[in-house]
Amino acid sequence: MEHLIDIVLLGLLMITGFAIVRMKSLLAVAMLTSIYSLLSASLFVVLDAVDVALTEAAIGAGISTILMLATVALTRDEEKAPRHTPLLPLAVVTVTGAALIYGTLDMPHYGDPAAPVHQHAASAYLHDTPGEIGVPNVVTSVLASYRGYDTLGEVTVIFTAGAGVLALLGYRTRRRNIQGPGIRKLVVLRVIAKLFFPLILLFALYVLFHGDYGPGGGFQAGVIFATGFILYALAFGLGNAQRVIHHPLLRIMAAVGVLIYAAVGIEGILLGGKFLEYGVLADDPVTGQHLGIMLIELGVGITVAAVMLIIYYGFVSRQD
Amino acid sequence: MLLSNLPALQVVIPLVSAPVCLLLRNPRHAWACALIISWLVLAMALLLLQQVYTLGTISYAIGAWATPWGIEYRIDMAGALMILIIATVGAVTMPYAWRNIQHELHRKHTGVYYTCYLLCLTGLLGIVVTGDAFNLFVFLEISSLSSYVLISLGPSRRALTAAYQYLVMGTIGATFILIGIGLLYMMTGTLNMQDISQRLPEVADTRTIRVAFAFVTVGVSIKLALFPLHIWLPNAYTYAPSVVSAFMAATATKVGVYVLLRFFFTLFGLQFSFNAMHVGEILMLLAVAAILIASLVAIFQDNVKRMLAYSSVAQIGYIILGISLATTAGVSAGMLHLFNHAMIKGALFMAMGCIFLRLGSVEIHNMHGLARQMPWTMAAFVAGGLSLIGVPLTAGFISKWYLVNAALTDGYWPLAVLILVSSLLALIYIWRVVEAAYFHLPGADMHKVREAPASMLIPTWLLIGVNLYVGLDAGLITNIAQQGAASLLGQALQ
Amino acid sequence: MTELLGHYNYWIVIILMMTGFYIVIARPNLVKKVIGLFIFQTSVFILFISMAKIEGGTAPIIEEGLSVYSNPLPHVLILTAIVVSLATTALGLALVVRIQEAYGTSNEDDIHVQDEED
Amino acid sequence: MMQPLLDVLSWICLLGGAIFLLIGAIGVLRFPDFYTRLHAVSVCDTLGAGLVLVGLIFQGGLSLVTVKLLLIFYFMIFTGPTAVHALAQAALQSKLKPLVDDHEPR
Amino acid sequence: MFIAVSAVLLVAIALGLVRAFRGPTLYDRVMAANMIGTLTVLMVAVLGFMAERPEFLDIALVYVLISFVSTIAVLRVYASRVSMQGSDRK
Repeated sequence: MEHLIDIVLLGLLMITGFAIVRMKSLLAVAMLTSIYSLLSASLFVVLDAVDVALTEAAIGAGISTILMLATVALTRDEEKAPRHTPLLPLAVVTVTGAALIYGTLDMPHYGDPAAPVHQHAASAYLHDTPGEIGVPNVVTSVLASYRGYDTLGEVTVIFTAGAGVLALLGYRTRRRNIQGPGIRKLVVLRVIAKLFFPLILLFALYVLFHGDYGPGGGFQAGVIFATGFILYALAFGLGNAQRVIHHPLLRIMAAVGVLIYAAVGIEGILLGGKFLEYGVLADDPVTGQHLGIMLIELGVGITVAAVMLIIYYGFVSRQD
Repeated sequence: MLLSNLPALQVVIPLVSAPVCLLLRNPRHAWACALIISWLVLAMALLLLQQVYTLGTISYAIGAWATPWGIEYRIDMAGALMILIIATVGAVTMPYAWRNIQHELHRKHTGVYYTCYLLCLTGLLGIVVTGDAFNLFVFLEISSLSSYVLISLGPSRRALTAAYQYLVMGTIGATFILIGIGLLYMMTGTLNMQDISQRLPEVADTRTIRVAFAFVTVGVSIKLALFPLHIWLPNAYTYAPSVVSAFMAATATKVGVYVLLRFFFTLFGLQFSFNAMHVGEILMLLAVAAILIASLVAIFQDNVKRMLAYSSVAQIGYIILGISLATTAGVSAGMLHLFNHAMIKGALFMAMGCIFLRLGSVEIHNMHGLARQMPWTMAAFVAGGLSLIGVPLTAGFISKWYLVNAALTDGYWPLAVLILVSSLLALIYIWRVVEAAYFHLPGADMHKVREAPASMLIPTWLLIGVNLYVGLDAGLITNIAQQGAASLLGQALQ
Repeated sequence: MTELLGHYNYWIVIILMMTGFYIVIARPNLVKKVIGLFIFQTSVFILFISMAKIEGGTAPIIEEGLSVYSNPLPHVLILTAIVVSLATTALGLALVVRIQEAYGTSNEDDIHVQDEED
Repeated sequence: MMQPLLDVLSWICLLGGAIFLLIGAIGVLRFPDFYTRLHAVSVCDTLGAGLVLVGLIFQGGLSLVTVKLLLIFYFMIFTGPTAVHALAQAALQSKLKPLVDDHEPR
Repeated sequence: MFIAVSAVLLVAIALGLVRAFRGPTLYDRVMAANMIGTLTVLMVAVLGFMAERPEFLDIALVYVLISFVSTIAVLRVYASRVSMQGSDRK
């Protein structure tokens, strides 16, 4: 039965993709991109990829759309027509597409259990996780422990993006609260923001520490935490938000998150194990795994939240 | 305890130092921290080389998980050579960077520059050391992202468009690599390179693996600027700050070549990639095209940094030519040229940085009579140029000699002729610069130009010294290159 | 019928990939190129995740009653790749903002014209 | 005895919610002007969502699932109308005039 | 039973998409995006019940927050642009 939903969602995605190609107005394209990533997030839910759906929605529909719109707000809205007819790109695209379709002919069928993907490493992860790591959410155990080094690389990628945006856009602190003319009429938004702000932060912490048992983890929590502050900045103006979390603190938080992660790894070495070995952190290996996973999720959450806010401040503070 | 964990520390130390550099407010402290870390990385690289030299291939399981489940670091002689190149160039360009950054970068960028530089160093080291396909993609992204930022810090506004163009092409390349790795994982079920190479023969003739091979080759070719896909390189190296051009020219494309070697020989295996897919002939054709066309274009450039960028594309053509022969002699000649070219191009770009500092421009028509004012810098440029051409007693000659030797043993005598002819092309464009600097009457305000500061001259001459040393006694490096080639091909021949 | 259904998922994903790839190559507007990159990468993620699905399997969170789970490894890879795509998009858009301020336009053809002038 | 009654109640709520959402979606398409469409979305969506969530609560019974559903319901009740309010205010602020009489379609 | 509800939700999402394509002004598209966000929340919740996996409700909760904040963000970012351009046109 899920095939039907799966096929319909893919159809909708395809229509949205074609619409994005044809649309001239960049604001429309940005909104369609937000819908595109929301649809792909719900497709991930249908395909049982729970953590990925959470991350795709938080990052795709949330942060990326805001960044795209902040950029389009600075540039001309209308997209000029390309000067030369797009024959060469069409040729390149059809050749690449044909190569890929040619490649799918020998692929295992969609969803059949006999595919090599499910035989080798995956069954070991599913079988060993309860014993060795004792965390129900196998994705978190693979993300944080079996392939924990990938996640360290990932945190470094996020840190690089933060440092890059810091280098490119820097930051301008807004002393005065110069808002649009409609400042008086924001009362409704402010009341709701004041009501929801603590709830969102609390929910971010829940997602952070619930990552072992359900969908969640460092990244999703970091993005939700940053979304909470973005809501605060929207309702009460960027100046107040920068007073609540000012920029030097963000730089420190971004750096401290990566250092926490690396420190857990080096701690493994100092206690005589290998790099990123959590078993030696505590006397009992499984508790060591829990401790290790908890600490690195915290480090990841801090860095991601700080970098999201650095990027948001960088883009929005350039507007006026 | 330190020695046993050396492979991991080699990447983790610069990775940890990058956030520390961001925390240091004062740019001078950040520079000092980056300097210490670069020299520490060089020391560790030498230690690692010695370990690999004695113990053979080192395997280090991260997190103490067995190989197919956890991520494994696997360093053989080829990897150790690459770490040596990256660490040497990094350690040499760091003292050079202080004055150059002060001069070319905007005041507020000097603090963040060192963080991005250390991240690029981490990414490059991470690519070379890892034995896991997806981990290679992650560190490839780290080094690419930080190099986009480094390029965009250039003095002129065109650095931004150059960085943007490199970002778009680099991301397409990285996504192609991701598609290739995904298809490989779909057919073999693991991500560890050794595991994939063992599981590949059963599924080798399926169409999916051929498409995965094609996508990975195209993706990596974009990263190493192989001829038709090199469009991003000239702008990137011309408008980037000089120290970034020097560091990138000497390491970024070289790591791309290493990734190509790793995929061809370790992952897909010699039989599949060269006999079944005939990639050798395609690469040879592209290499010949790269050498000829890039050298010709370099001759007509007025901006010397752009000329050196096109000459880099030509030199990569030489390296790929060596690899396309798929024999131990050919691959070791390619790796030898990889090392020599890294040293030569690093020195040449640093010399241009000194000229840009004093003259404010790198155009040939502004450099008339420069030799009298900046004798040491121009002497370094000439020495580097000679090595680029392949004059005896320089490193360039050694690697060209082995390339010609490898081509002749395989019976490709036209390739040997091509290598000699293209050296003449290199002579022409180097001569244009030398002629302008030495044999033209100095321009109006040339007398005000002073010699470059010692902090920039010594690193340039250090690299030239390495060049000349390899030219005289090539024993050590050729030995390492041959062992590297043997370990790469050795894995393939098993 | 199962032949078509078996590969239907992958073919649609490939069409999505090519849509994103086309936008990056054909459109001269810099923001549109970054959006094209974002769509190209998102559709690669859908390829990875549809590879991990098992018929009748559920999300890889272990519970007593359930035995067949879909493969967790592509999910981990995609969590990393989503973060990489966000970092690339953020940097691309930051560059577009700086280019817009330096050149006054975000259209590639106009930028080439300005470059030829000086 | 309670179970079939709960099932019937939840199906009624679910179907009712679904129908309201469908009406809202059709309204969005057919109405001539932005503000009328906005009216259709806000009213039908909030009610439809409420009914669907109540239907799910009946299915969920007294458990953590119901708590989560109530939390979603609580969030939706507040954020739905606020978003629509902000939307209408932004539209008015950018001088998007509502269609007063219907002889000149927008 | 859940299949019928999710089918109706899919139809509603499709109609919302049509409005997102056709919508003349930006505000129509923002409204369509907001509507699709709400419908996705409900579909995720219904799918959670169809697959007997209550973990899906965490995702639904995050979707509510994300769609709300991104709608508000779009309006505030666009509003400052209108005021900026308003000053240019004068």
